[in-house]
Amino acid sequence: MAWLPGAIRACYFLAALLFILGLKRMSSPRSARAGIVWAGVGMALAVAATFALPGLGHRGLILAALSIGTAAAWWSGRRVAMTAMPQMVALYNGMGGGAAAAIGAVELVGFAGAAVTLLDGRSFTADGQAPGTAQLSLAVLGALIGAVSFSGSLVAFAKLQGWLDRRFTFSGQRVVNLLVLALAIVLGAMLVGGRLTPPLIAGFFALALLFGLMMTLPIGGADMPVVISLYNAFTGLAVAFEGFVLGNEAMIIAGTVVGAAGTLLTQLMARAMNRSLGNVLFGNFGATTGAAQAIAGAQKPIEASDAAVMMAYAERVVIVPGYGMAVAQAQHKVWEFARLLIERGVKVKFAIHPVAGRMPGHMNVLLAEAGVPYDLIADMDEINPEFPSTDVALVIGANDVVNPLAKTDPASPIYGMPILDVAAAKNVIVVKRGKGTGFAGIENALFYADNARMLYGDGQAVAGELVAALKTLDA
Amino acid sequence: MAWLPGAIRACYFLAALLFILGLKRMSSPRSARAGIVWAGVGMALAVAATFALPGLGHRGLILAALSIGTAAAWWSGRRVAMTAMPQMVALYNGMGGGAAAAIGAVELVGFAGAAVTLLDGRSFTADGQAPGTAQLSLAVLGALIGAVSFSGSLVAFAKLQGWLDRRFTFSGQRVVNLLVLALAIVLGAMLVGGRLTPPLIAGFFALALLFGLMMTLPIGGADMPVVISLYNAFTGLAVAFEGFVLGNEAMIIAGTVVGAAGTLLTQLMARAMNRSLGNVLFGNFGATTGAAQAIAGAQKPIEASDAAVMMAYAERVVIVPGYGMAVAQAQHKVWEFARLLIERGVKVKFAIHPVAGRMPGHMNVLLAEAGVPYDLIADMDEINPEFPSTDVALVIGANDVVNPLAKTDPASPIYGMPILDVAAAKNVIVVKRGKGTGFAGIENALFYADNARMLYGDGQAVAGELVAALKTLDA
Amino acid sequence: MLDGFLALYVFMLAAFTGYEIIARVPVILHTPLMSGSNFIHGIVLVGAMIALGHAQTSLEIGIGFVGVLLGAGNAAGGYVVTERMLEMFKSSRPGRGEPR
Amino acid sequence: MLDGFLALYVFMLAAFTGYEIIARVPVILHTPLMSGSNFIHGIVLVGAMIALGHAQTSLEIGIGFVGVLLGAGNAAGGYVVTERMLEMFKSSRPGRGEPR
Ligand SMILES: NC(=O)c1ccc[n+]([C@@H]2O[C@H](COP(=O)([O-])OP(=O)(O)OC[C@H]3O[C@@H](n4cnc5c(N)ncnc54)[C@H](OP(=O)(O)O)[C@@H]3O)[C@@H](O)[C@H]2O)c1
Ligand SMILES: NC(=O)c1ccc[n+]([C@@H]2O[C@H](COP(=O)([O-])OP(=O)(O)OC[C@H]3O[C@@H](n4cnc5c(N)ncnc54)[C@H](OP(=O)(O)O)[C@@H]3O)[C@@H](O)[C@H]2O)c1
Repeated sequence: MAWLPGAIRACYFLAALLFILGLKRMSSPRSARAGIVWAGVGMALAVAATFALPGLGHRGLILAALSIGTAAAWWSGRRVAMTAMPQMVALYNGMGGGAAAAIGAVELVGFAGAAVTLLDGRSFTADGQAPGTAQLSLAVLGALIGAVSFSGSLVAFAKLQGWLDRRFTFSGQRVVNLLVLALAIVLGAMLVGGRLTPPLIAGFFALALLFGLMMTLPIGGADMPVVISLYNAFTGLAVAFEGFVLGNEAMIIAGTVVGAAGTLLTQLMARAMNRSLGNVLFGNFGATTGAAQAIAGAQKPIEASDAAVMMAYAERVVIVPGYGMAVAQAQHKVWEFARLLIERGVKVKFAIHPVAGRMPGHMNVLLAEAGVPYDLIADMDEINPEFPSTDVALVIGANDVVNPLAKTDPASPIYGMPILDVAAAKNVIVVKRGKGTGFAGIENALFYADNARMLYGDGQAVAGELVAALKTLDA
Repeated sequence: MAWLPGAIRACYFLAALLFILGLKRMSSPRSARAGIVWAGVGMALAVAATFALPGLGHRGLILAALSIGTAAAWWSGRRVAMTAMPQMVALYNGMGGGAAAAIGAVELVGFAGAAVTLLDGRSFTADGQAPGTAQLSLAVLGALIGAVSFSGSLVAFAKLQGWLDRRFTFSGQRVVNLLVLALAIVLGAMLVGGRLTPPLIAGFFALALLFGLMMTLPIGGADMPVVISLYNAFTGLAVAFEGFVLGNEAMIIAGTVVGAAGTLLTQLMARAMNRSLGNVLFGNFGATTGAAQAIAGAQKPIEASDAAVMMAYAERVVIVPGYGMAVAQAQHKVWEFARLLIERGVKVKFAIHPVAGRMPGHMNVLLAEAGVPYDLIADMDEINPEFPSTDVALVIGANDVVNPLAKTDPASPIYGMPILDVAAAKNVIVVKRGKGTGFAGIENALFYADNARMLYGDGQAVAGELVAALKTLDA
Repeated sequence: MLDGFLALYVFMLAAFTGYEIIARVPVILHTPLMSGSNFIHGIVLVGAMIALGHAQTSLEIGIGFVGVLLGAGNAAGGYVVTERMLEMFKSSRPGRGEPR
Repeated sequence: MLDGFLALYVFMLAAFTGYEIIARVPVILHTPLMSGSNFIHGIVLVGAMIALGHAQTSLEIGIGFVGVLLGAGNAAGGYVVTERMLEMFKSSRPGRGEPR
């Protein structure tokens, strides 16, 4: 990119630096906010510098597309509820993948035109050379990955949004998917080989998009966060590859960093669920779980007022939220209840399992939204030794992450997953609506434990009753 | 470096990768050994690839220098005692700095020759271009830093080896040093400006070497480890700069990584000593400490046999080694004693302060040499809460790192440094030769504490007596 | 197009940097981190702008336009969502009053 | 000589990589780490070999020779010393017998 003026390259350099520093600051809740702002400044800088590029045409069009895209995303991002974050991330990520694919498409179409006019050598590197094999391969690879990430992320979005409820499965699906992928790769190889005809290009993109679709459709909605994280890494890689083609170092670095980071995050998520990535992608998890096995004992119900009294006079209470709290949007009421307890002198902590909810850190975000300070929030390793000295563990909408079968039943699909050891507390109160199972679709031995009491009802309603009961107690 | 054959560049790439992976593995004691081996393979690869460089002359001379240097360093490195590690690291580091300076010198002399023959454009990049300003600046900067690191490290070596006992100070020293540095920079700037005459080059190097000498001479021997770590970072930077000049990416990356790592390590060391880097370099620490202030109470001696009995019947013993253990080479005897205690069922741990000894991790290396498994070794944060439940804390050759004045006396030079809280143990036994102070040159209130007993004598001799006493007990 | 080996070096180093930085992020921040890194690959917008800016046929212009649109959505959406989440993380220590 | 900006990128990324990797090393390993990183800048040997290999006057050859000598000392010495130290770090857990 030696043809770029130094000032512009300096801006790109600064942008890359700010991205990295921003990510670094995101590693602590105290500095995380500043981190995203730094990264944002870097982005603004890079975009402004690009506008200043000499020889950049269609500025009006660029500005129009930029404004529309920014405004629409800004508006939707501001409005969306916190519980809908996973699908928004999927949507924005898909857009990035689509943009990378579009860059690849423009490149390839441009090369195709150049090939027809007998190699007039037009290329974005503007150095007057015909596209080399390396350049073509990277353009094609980036386009493939970007397109898969695009259509796959849109499916993930649709599923999480509830627009696509059923899983789409048929026998031989895996073979068909593999065939589609293989065909896309063959067409891509032909493109790299120099057969840059428009129909071939169109076919290549169609197949890539189709593969993203078909690969994502059979995956269950609850597995989506892992898939989104994977597609996030994909988009990063696609951006890096297209960056190589354009000779834009900021794109290379930002894309690669995200590619590596996303890969690591995906692994961490899969590991926290005690499953392999392959199992998530191809396992059809939960689809085959048989009837819930019978567990000896009975579930013993409790009333909200009794539960409130029990906690009001406890010394230590640990609140364990799960996916049900997100569904019920109960985080505000729960925090109101916790504050009332704290005012009474009860020591309250929130305990969060790494895969509670439906995406990593899901519960943390919700509690943060409600205003729970993060130093009241403990993670699994921290809190597990404290349960024996806890008077009441209040489980609200969590199920799998507190299921002792993960430790005792080798036949269970969640066997081996580390859990929150709530059963060790003196008393356990479980808030849920009925006999519904969790994500893994299995029975929970905790609910039948001697020290456990069930408090049936919707999370938000029950939290409201608990608050009311506490207030009458004080009155 | 596009003129290099691909295979050679691939070797350099692999070497850089192996260096980084090797460093990564050094972050855990379990994999550290493999880490250095990986890095070593990378080095061998890079050297072999360099031999294969087309157009490389003087291969006989290169082989000769390579063999002599390797053989001499290998032999000395194998033979040296563990206690002499700090100075050996200084020596090898100085050599690296010297090599970087030599590269710079060859470059500059070569450019000078080229300038005389009216810019025939000879340069190591072999692309037939005259040296640019950037290239010259980097060559000069790398040479400056390398030369300072060279002479400075040699002084550090000489001091630690005991060849240069006195500190070399005179009034106005700082100003003179600054002048020397300023003069070196002026000459360097003239070189960059194009005045590449041999006398100027010679003068530049002479001044750079002189500055390294004069800057290091006034620093106390005990501060040397921090200085060595700083020069380590210097050499890394010098190597990276000369790497830029030669267009050798492996040098750039390895040098920069070490530069960053060394800077961080230096900071960590200075922080652990609760001092700023400026204070280490210019502070003449300890030189001005007045007479030891009187502390109320008396030192109460104890006999080795009594001390041995006390520990033999204790439940928990924590051994706190310090610089004196290194001086006395007592680590083997101490571990023998600890093993005898462990055989009797006593729970023994070693507690290590981050700046015990004279370089970071000094005690860990000595104990490891004696064969103490690293899981018996606790660091400060781990062990401090355990002292109250410790029956006997055996302090052997440590002084400053267990001095309670760091917590109580704001006038003390070590005020604010976190210490090992041995005074909280039920009994404290302190092994030292007499009334000698530690590195900071101050009195230690611990020695006058009610629960402290002094066991006078050389560390190794005392440890031997303790072993003997335990053995008689068993007999 | 960069020189192949240099590209490889940059790629390797960037991958290490990304990996090492993320490896230290606590679980509590994983969701914002996912969306934050999602924001960062929004830099694709710059590439799309360059592509559109050099497009020649109307087909290229059309695809380029969509690319910029999508890239801008990625960048803007990623930023807003991440910022909203991170804004909510507060500590109880720095004398905060009644939470809302 | 590399293109200036590319050099800057490589420099920045390598610095981040070095910093992040070292930031996780436990204090117990600081001495071997210092000597290990000391070993790694022994790569200067390669540069000295190139310098000597392209030297022309006898002065250049002389300086180059010293450079290779010193560089080799850095690399070999750094390796031996580091390896010796790291070899000594052992855990008591994997069933080791009586320590010597
Ligand atoms: N965090 C991640 O990254 C991630 C990603 C993918 C999958 N997962 C998986 O998701 C699961 C998370 O476990 P979890 O314990 O948080 O949740 P869970 O196991 O899915 O259980 C949720 C429970 O909440 C109850 N519930 C639902 N709506 C409710 C409402 N409105 N009010 C009260 N309760 C309600 C349900 O019982 P009722 O129907 O009886 O009310 C259900 O038992 C794990 O299996 C994990 O592997 C996590
Ligand atoms: N670790 C680092 O990176 C580093 C670097 C630079 C400086 N420092 C500084 O070094 C100090 C380290 O503290 P430290 O507690 O380890 O050591 P120290 O404070 O220097 O004390 C050493 C003690 O050992 C005794 N001793 C000396 N030779 C002995 C022998 N042969 N047998 C028995 N005892 C002997 C001395 O007393 P007698 O003379 O009475 O025997 C002295 O009191 C700190 O102040 C630290 O800031 C550390």
